[in-house]
Amino acid sequence: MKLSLENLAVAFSDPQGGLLPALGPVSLAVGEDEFVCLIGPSGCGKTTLIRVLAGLQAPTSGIALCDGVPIARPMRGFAIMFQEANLMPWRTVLDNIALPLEVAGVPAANRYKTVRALLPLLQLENFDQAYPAELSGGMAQRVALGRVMVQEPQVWLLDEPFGALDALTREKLSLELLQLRSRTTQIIIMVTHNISEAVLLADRVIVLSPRPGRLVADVRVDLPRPRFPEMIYERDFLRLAKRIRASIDEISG
Amino acid sequence: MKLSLENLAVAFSDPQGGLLPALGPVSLAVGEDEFVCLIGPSGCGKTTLIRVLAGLQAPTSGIALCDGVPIARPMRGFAIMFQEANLMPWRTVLDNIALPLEVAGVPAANRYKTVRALLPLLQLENFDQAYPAELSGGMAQRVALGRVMVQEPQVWLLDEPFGALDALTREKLSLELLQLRSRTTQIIIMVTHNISEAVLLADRVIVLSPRPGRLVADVRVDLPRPRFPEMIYERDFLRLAKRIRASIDEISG
Amino acid sequence: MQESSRTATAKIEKRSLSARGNTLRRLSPLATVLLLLLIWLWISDREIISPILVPPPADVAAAFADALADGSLAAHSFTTLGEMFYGLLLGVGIGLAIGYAIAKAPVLEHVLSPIIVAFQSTPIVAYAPLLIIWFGTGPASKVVTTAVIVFFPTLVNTIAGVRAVSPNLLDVMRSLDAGRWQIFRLLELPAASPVLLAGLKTSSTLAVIGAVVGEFVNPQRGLGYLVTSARNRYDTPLVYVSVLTMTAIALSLYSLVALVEWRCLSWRRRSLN
Amino acid sequence: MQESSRTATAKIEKRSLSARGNTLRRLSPLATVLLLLLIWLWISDREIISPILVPPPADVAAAFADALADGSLAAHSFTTLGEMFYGLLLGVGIGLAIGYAIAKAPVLEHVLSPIIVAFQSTPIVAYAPLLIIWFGTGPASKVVTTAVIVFFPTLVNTIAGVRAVSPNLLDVMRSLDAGRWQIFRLLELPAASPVLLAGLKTSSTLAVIGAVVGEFVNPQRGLGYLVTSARNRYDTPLVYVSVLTMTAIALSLYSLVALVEWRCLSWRRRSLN
Amino acid sequence: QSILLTFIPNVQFSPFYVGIDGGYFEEAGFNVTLEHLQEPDVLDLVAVGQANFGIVSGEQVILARAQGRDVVYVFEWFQRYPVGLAYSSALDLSDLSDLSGLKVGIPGRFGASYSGLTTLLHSAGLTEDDIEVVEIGFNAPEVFCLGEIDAAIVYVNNEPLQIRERAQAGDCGAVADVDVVSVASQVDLVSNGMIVSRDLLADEPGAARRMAGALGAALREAIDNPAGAYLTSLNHVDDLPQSADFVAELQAASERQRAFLAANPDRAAIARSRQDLAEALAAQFEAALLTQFNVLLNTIELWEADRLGYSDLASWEAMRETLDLMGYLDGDLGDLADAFTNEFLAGNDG
Ligand SMILES: Nc1ncnc2c1ncn2[C@@H]1O[C@H](COP(=O)(O)OP(=O)(O)OP(=O)(O)O)[C@@H](O)[C@H]1O
Ligand SMILES: Nc1ncnc2c1ncn2[C@@H]1O[C@H](COP(=O)(O)OP(=O)(O)OP(=O)(O)O)[C@@H](O)[C@H]1O
Ligand SMILES: [Mg+2]
Ligand SMILES: [Mg+2]
Repeated sequence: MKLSLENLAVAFSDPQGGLLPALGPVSLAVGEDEFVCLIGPSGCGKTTLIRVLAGLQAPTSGIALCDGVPIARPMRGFAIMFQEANLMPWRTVLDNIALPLEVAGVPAANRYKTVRALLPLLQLENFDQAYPAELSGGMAQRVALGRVMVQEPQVWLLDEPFGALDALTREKLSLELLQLRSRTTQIIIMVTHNISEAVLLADRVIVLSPRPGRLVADVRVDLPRPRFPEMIYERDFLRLAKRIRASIDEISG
Repeated sequence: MKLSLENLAVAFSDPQGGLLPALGPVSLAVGEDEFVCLIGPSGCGKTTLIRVLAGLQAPTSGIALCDGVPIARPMRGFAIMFQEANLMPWRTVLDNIALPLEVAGVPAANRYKTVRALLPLLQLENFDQAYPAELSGGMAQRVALGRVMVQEPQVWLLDEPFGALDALTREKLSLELLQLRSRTTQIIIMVTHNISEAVLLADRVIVLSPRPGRLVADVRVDLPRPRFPEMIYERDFLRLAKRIRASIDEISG
Repeated sequence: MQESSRTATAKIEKRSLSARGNTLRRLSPLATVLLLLLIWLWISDREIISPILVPPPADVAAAFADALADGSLAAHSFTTLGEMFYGLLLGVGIGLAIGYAIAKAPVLEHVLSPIIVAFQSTPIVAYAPLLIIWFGTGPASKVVTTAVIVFFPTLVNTIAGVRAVSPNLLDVMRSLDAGRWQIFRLLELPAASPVLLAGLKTSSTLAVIGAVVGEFVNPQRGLGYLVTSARNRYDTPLVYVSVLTMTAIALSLYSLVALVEWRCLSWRRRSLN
Repeated sequence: MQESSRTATAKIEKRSLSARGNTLRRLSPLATVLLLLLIWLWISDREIISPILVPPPADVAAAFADALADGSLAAHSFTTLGEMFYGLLLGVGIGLAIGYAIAKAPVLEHVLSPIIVAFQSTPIVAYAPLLIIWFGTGPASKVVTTAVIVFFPTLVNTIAGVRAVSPNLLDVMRSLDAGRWQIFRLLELPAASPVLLAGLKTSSTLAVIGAVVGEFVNPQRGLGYLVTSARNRYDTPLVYVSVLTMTAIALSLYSLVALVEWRCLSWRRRSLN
Repeated sequence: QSILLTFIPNVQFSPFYVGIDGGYFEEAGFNVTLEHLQEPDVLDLVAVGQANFGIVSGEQVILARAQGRDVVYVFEWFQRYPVGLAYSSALDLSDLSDLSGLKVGIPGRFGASYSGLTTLLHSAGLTEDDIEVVEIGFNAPEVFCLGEIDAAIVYVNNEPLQIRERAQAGDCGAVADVDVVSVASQVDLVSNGMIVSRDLLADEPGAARRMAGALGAALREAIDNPAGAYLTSLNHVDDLPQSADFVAELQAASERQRAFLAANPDRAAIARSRQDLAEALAAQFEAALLTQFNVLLNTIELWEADRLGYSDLASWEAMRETLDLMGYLDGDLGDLADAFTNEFLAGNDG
């Protein structure tokens, strides 16, 4: 599977009744097996970009393609993790994670088995019967991550998936993500504000300008795989991180 | 103003009908003018602690005091910024930030003047008439921060205030916070997952254990003030950061 | 490729056409009324239903002109409108107050529900004599009838609306040390307004029924009286005139609530865009 | 210091007492009924209101026993219950369907509201002959009367409930490529259920009125007939018996909805604790 | 075949129950079911051919004909107008003009009650402005007994009984007994009877005759044997007061009456037999058990005539005059003689 954006731009009607350019135009091609991290200032259109790829937002101009087919609605094999947890308050943790399976028609016994196998990884073992209102912010985020994992998607669209997590949990889950990915070919597009995290995880780090977000830097991360947290002290790592930081500093003039 | 926690513990009824210890027991004293950062794994009770101090959550045992008076309900001079933005969807950005002033009975003209003066700082200049649904995640968080700032509180209770912000905006706003504070005496208690941020900002960094959160480390940050982002490359800074990181690694064994 | 850009273009166009859309929206109820009129014309022209039961529109128009000219329609309408107005005021007011109390203190629901449901479900004929004795034969008894029927939808929707207010936002208000009234005005009222307004829609159309039923039981004047008396004189066109007047009143009230809704929920419309 | 720990203790106690609280909750409606009975006894004992209007409870109990013994009360009640059941089925079913359609396509509201409001606000006397021609003099015409009155609250609350569904959660469902029916079943129904159930509460108590009014227009049997007949014979105790039976039916229906609500919203109760 | 009646199943409809159970309708070729509707609905449904037969009051026929409903009144069931004015016996109303200044309760300004009041006032040389009209719905006994009104327009066969019962039980305030002045005692107004549509007369001329004959015979039986009629009504009216003793007594009385009738007694003797029965029962049973039976007896007085079903033009004209007074007649009534016919009554063959 390959994704490509061609002069993609999104504008919203702004409070004054005019048009607010929110994103782009952006052109970008993402290959078969790439892990792409998106970095950019708040409000630059990262979420908007992710939503276009998820088929939830129609572009104002330009186009998003998946294997040459325009993305006009949610596509098979894509899964999105929203910036907010967006859990259903009337469903338990178990049922929230199992939701995609239920929609796909998986019988109850099977889907609960699948989800329960996932809980230790998400560190939610004893909370399968808890309701979202009984969770901490980070726990809710992990449930949302579980809801994506359970779909075993080919394209992961992750909007700040670890934003509410502490450093340790964050590392653990991102390494888990790398492992999952090493087993099958998957595209991952992930928004993050953490440069180290981006360099540690990604094959490419894309830096966007302030609103409307345009492509400012497209940094290829050529560190060897598998990667480990200890790498952040290595020279190459620091060089890449600094380069990215530099391009961020640049755009904000 | 001084805050102190004495053997404070909070438990919730858990899904199985038993009790889930969420926090503590914790004992802690915060002086007149301290900036305290709370660090701890996801679900360890940081939010719960903040809510107890805000008078929104009754402790199960122990007590929280403000100048020796038990905190049983929201106190004057305290302002809390929740982990979620918690904006009113039917109010514009302007009106959301102005809400505390409206509750306090400030006339409309005055409160809008105050809020408008705050908008550039929050980088929300052109969004005063936008509704929350039209904001990005980071923008919503900044509105919530504005809602606290406008109260000019003596005690700031901030639950991951910069979680959804990019590194640059984050730095800018936290420095702004330091400046504000240098002018009057204020207590700030702030939850963060970012160790550098904690060291850069705080007088003390408190590390909590996994649930139920207990005090694991209470690190005094004796770096000189005023502080600048460049300090993160200094020896003393790195030493403190490492120490905190070590105590975090320790608890998760 | 074409498909997606079409979607995009459609979206932009939709926005620029919103002015025209508004006009259309405003005209569509008129279109419906016109369509109904045409169906009516057709039915009575072909005598699909006997003109004894469904008189031709022209006859009804003539009866309408007469009733307007001699001022009787206006007089009866004013009577009914007055009963409705006070009935709504009373019923909706009490419904809001009790509903709010119940939402805040759920025990009350268990204590009060037998009384409330009894009130709601007892057909008025059963207590008509009590009504006449307590409230006289004047408009008061009709006001009470209206209030009783209008009260319930307001009540249950107030309960549902206020209970659904986000606890997170309630925490925000509490942290600001807001008083009860402020919490109500700044949070609960706007948050519950979609549900409250739905209750008000039901209440406002039931108000017409309430007043008219009151007038059936104890007919003196008003549109309910006019229907009964026209029906008893086999003046079907006049029956139609009074029923259509009731419908017009109900529709106006409903539209009024819909207008308030439109205003109150402008934020939601814009957010959903 | 004491204050805060008292709060804490209270909170813990509340939890351990929840079983007792449940029993209390269940008993409180009974307590209310008992209280009403006492007031009634007192009124009729002191003859504060003439026994002509408010007969003593003993007389009503005797009339109740008689009506039970000869099976007439049961027979009339079953007739009315049957009409209510089918009326509710029809009215609530159509209300849900049209309400859902309107919530999803707001233009429909403008197109349909004149028809719907007209239906709701037209007093049944005006179209009684048509009703009888189309639906006969059997129970069908009463079912239709019931359906008409029950339809509206369901409709407006369905619209309000479905429209208030969080667009974020709708995005979640859309991203999962869920079908219309899945979105309805897994998201819209549970999200809208508090408001839907409020509508159902109104509908279920109005159903009694609908059936009884239908029986007034075309009385053959049923509780509406029983009231009229008792009224005509000035058999006030029997009037009370039939009215109290109606109330009991309405209360049962209401309780049924409240029970469903209690089950459906258990998550909210636990979340709020 | 439906016969549309007004009101609700009630002992007052016993002739129809006798007609069904006694096989009169069947003999005439009708399989009858009874439906109860509001009076205007009855009339309209007959007018549009939805049902063949309906029972309405004469004034409705006049009003409806003025509005283009071509129905014909073929059988006058109530020979006497059932409305009257009830007042406390303490009040002296020997001259009706003494009504002036009193508070009179009336269900509403419509229907038979209003026609009745208008006629009474007119015959006393008064108008509505001379009295205080209070609209009380169908709540006369309550409102009257609570002393809110001085007199009430009532159905003479029913409400006075209820009020009297209460008065005698001391439940009626200061009122010890009531007197009634009936409209019929002042003016002969056309009352309830059977209607058919003009179309039916054209399409099936025999139907009206057969129906009128059957109804006449059933009515006669009900008048002559009230005990039997009451027993028959028990099969049709769900909640008529009854007890085993009472039913047994009525059965015995009905048998006795049958034997008595076999001897072809004259009408005066039959009337006396009813009186005797009433007195015998009153001595034997409590009042509550007897009210509906007494309603039946009272109603029979309103039915009784030498020629059942016959209505004369004068009573129609009197009714028209009343409606005119009320300002109800604005349509084109046409010839009043078209409104009714006696040609289908037994003894009018050909
Ligand atoms: N539904 C909407 N209506 C109007 N404007 C919108 C809407 N959604 C987003 N915007 C605007 O588009 C711009 C980009 O928003 P977006 O959510 O994509 O930013 P982001 O890069 O994800 O920011 P953040 O890091 O803060 O989440 C913002 O200025 C925002 O105000
Ligand atoms: N209302 C509640 N009912 C039941 N349990 C709760 C409730 N609120 C919090 N908890 C539990 O209390 C524990 C601590 O929650 P808290 O929100 O304080 O964590 P936190 O330290 O803020 O975590 P995070 O960093 O993920 O936000 C969690 O295990 C959570 O499940
Ligand atoms: Mg975003
Ligand atoms: Mg938290």
